Amino acid sequence: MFYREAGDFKTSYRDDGQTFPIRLDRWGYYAILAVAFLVVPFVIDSYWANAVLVPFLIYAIAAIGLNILTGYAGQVSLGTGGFMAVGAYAVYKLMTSFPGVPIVVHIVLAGAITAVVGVLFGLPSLRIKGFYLAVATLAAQFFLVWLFNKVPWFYNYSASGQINAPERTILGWAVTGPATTASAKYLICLVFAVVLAWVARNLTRGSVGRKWMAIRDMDIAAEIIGVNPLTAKLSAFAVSSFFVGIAGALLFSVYLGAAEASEAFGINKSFLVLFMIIIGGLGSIFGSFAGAAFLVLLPVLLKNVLVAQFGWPTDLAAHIELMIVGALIVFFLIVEPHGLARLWALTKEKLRLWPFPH
Amino acid sequence: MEFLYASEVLANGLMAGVMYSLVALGFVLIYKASGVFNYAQGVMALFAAMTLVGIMEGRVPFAHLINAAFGVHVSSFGWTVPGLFAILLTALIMVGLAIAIEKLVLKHLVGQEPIILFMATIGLAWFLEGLGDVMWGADVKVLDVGLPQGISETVETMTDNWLGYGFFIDRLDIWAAVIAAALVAALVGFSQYTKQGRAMRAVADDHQAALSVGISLQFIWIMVWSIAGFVALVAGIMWGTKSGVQFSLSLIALKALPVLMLGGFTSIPGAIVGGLIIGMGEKLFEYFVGSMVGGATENWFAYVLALIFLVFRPQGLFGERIIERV
Amino acid sequence: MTMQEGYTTADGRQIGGVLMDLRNITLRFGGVTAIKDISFDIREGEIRAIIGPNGAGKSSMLNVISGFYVPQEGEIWFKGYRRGPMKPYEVARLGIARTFQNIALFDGMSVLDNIMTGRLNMMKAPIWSQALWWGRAEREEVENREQVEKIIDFLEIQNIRKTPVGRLPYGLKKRVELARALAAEPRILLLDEPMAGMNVEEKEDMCRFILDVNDEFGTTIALIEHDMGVVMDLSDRVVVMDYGRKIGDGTPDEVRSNPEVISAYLGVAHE
Amino acid sequence: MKLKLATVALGAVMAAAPAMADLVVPNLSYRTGPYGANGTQYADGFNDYFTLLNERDGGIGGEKIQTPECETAYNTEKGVECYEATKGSGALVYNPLSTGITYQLIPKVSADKIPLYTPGYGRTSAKNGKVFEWVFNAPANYWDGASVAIKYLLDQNGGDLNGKKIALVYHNSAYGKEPIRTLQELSKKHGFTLTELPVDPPGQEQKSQWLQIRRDKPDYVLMWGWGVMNQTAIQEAANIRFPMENFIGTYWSGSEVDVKPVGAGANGYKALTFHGVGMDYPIYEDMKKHVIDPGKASQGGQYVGSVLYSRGMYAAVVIAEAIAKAQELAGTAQINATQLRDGFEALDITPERLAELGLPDFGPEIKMTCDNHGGSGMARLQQWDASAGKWSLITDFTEPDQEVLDPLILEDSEAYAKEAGISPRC
Repeated sequence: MFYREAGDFKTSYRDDGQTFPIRLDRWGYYAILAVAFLVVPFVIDSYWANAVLVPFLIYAIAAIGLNILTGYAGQVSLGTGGFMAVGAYAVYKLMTSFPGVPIVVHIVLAGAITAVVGVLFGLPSLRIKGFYLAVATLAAQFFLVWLFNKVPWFYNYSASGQINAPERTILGWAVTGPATTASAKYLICLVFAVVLAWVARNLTRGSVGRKWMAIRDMDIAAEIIGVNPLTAKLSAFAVSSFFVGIAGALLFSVYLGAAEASEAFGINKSFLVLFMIIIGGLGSIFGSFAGAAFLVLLPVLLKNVLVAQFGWPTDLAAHIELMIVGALIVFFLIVEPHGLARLWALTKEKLRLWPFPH
Repeated sequence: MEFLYASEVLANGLMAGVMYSLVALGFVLIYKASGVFNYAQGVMALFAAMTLVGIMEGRVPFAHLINAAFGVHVSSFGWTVPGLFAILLTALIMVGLAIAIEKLVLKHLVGQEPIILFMATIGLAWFLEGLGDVMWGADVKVLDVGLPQGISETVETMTDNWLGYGFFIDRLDIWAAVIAAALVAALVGFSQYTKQGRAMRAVADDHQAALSVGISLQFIWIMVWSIAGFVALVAGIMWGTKSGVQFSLSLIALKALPVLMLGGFTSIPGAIVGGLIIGMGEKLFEYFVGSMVGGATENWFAYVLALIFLVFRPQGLFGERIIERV
Repeated sequence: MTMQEGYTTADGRQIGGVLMDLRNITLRFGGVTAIKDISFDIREGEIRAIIGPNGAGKSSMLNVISGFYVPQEGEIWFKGYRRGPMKPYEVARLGIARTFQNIALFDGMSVLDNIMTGRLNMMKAPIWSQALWWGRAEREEVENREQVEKIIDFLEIQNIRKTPVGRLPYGLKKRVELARALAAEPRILLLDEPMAGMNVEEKEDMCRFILDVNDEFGTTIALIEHDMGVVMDLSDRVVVMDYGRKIGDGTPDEVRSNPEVISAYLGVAHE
Repeated sequence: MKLKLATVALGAVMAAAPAMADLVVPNLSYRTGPYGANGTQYADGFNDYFTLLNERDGGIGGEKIQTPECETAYNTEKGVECYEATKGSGALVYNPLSTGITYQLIPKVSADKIPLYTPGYGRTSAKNGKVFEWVFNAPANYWDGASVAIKYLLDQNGGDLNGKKIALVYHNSAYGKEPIRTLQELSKKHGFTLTELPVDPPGQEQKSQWLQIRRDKPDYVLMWGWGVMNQTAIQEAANIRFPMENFIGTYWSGSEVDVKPVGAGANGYKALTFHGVGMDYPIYEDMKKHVIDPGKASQGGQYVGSVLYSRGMYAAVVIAEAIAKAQELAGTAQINATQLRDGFEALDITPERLAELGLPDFGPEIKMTCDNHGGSGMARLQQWDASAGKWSLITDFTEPDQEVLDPLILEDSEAYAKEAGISPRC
């Protein structure tokens, strides 16, 4: 009854363009932020951090990145894993070459380096479209992983080719390396996720976002009304890769602590992140979070239910888990091809009209 | 001598290309008739091969699940089934699978965007992968339907006599080439000379028009998915014979993707020629350039080759030039 | 037409000098010649129509003007300068906006956002400013929104502002497309069959909008249309095409009395 | 109703913790994914040995052992999740059977002070206990294996490999690259030429590599493979009629799974191992009586006696002995992870002790100290007999060339110490 626009008048175009036009939404958003920043860090333990929240936040960043490219600019990419690897190896090289520089700077720089690589692999998108482009981005995936595996400079000539994150601190708190506490890991990822989500929201509601969506919806018409497809597509690749690179840098330095290109950044990563945005909702920042939450939580949930509650053998549980996740994906696509974000929007729309639906 | 080595690599590349084409063929069939980019094709090959081994060895399906649920120890019926008959049974199961996919998945996704359909097939791939493991177990299975393996001595002696250097060609590869050729011939014959085949082509050309002349789309879809299932079975037999039936078999789908890019998603000749080019190209590259850059280039080279090709010819090998309109 | 410095129309409007001059345009697709050696001009402030039977090459002509097709031969002069080979988006930035025969709106976006895309070329805030939604980006957004709201008011589509365009009926979509083109504040507005597929009432509305646009903003308009009656009422001068050739050019009255036009087009149309 | 569901869901996210009273040895196994076939057998052996101890002896020192299993699918992130899910339950030691997960866990176990036992895999330089306080990799590591293989070849050639050509076919990953440095050093020392042939995982396509081998005709081929790569390589070797007795795989390229699909062509193929194989050990009588026949075997005991089963069991044996040692040192049966580290560092599994356990001559003597976490590094070779369908041991335990390996281990571990800011102990 209170969830509506009526009585919530906008007096300027500035107000009208804001992210949460409905007051209740705004409050809900602030409440979630408050809990995330002020409550969770004090109650989080290392299981919740490492198994659930940290991967959720990192994948949410990657999903936002891919969503910018695929959901907003309409360019399907299967190279996410490769771009995450660029972020990871970039941050590793920066961390070990310039130990004095704050880690946050390294992570942002890693994102920037990934953006450059992303633009490079985005060039073919000017000629290649649709599935052909999707398959073409696999070239980036395989080539980048091969490169990081083959060129010893990238892994500082270590015997096995593994990279390890040394300890780095922010204001005296370790955020990478073994001594990092659960809440420090969580907080750094949270800060990045919140800031980047806000940036993504700003970009997508402004003129760059409109250019991307114009290219997505009808590229020829977009070009005729004055959108330069070159800059529009490449800026989408750059921004998307920036996000994905930061996700990769965090995944390696904060979450895993050690990584190897072919294992940690294989093609499965690319598919996983793509799934997140499809299930969450293409062209939706909220959907990126929802999809990441769904695909990070669901397997953990299923595993614990099947193994811990039902006491099934782990292999059987793992196989059935695959079947359930697969079936759920198909089910979701049938029920709501536009993802969790659309389901959420529909619920809100109903709520807005309640209790007088007509 | 260097030339002879190169020709040998080339010949083997062509043979490998045939194996890639075999997988790509399944993709093309489904894409042509239903516009679905079926990522599950690789898992279908794995599933088919697992089922074939399971039937041949008389394994009890879902043995592991039954054992876990009822605390019994079943594993085998204690009989074995001859290869040809088992292949027939497996083909029937693949038809059943096609019907199930149509009824449970495709029917509900009519008219969705291609990307949604594509994602659905990835979901399907996961499901099938889990199902295959639950049904038949995750162990490495030995598949022997009587296909010969190893160096073909005929080729070796022949080339040795002519050129002074015995070429290596795998007999399995030769068989694969023969079977692939037969399969393609059968497919062409089917689509040209049977009523169902013509209906299939009509659907591929124009869904609406085909519907309006009374062709049942559902039937066509079940049919192409069955045929793709059969192609997957053949591919599964070839790859399974080579290195055992196991999870990695499903990854051959990744080998077929660059073939599709090169040859086009809708062209059967494209799949074949594309496969040959990719097979040849990656082997030659690994042979000549690979050793200079540290090797193991095959995974990405195929993609980069296809990518470069597409940048210069976006319509693919056999596609028509695209004229854009507004 | 012999006047160099404009003319006065029947209803008393003053038309300016040549804004765009097309000289000896020839366009071929492979072996097919879509446009054969056509020349005509468009003057400042006038409503110029291109008519002709199906397949006459009208749409190709419009695509040449908007830079989507590059003609093999001929010259395009705009604002007194010869236009070199250009990408469509560069042409748009010169001040040429258009609508499309088969509606080319961005279906995934709201009406407001669609119209805002018309102003993309006026929004030049750097990407970091947009990312932080601070400074120039925010200012530009509000300023351009004000302009867009004027157009929304002008075309009377206030109540569908936030609706996704995919849900709109055909007639409204056409109007939104016009709004998007107008938002670009073009020197020349190209309309590709603006009234195709509309009922009488919608056609009347559209006619009124076209005339109002020309009148209030002084926008030069070039349009393609099938509906002969509408064209003759609306336009100041008409080019008639047939099989890629120009067979007539002049005021509606002149064209109506041109024997070649009558035999090639009107005769057929009135059978 | 919704709230109730949410609570159930929330509860399900938290793994159920086993009763705290027992000794907890988590089994981070993988029975799915590309290497599931290999992981299954290893996990079975690991589980069964502890089941045997529980059933026959009532556990270790009167304390029952729990082996909560967690599926990693050979995936590092799932491995981390499994580690976090199980470590709260008082986990004593981890054995993830994955080099990738091991690298992941090394910093974590160091912070959490839980031993990590990685026999025959993981980070080789962890042998240096001064740097890697919590990691143990006895009896043998990758570099030991490479050296033992070369020693065997020296032995075959009367001590001289000068001018011989050796090719290394390896899994193009951190794991596969492990032996390269060692082999390069050894090639300098012994004068053989080394050709490196990487195979991209999964490794079903190896035509170009094997055509090159056919052309170059190396005298020996060594392989560092895993999963489908093994079967394919052995098949291709058979195809080009490479003499199988000159083809030697590492520990992880020498199980039944790898050779069986190739059939008769695989006959004579050799592989490294660091333990015995087959059913001819007294322990299997107990195993049959207490575990298999009562139906308590993991997966019904279908892989008992296989190479990977034996390896899993062997890992369990070493862990169990370390636990016993730790109990002895701590004077309590209820040991914690730190006490188990002391147990590992004082571990001495003599041949007599092995015989007592019902595994005479099954493994080399394992003696670990504060600075040596890798034991003697001894390994041996086994050969596949295709017609009998079994592996047989063809050499005794051989010591690797420590002269070459020690400096390499020192170099790598010191680099890590520097990177991670560890000051050496002991």
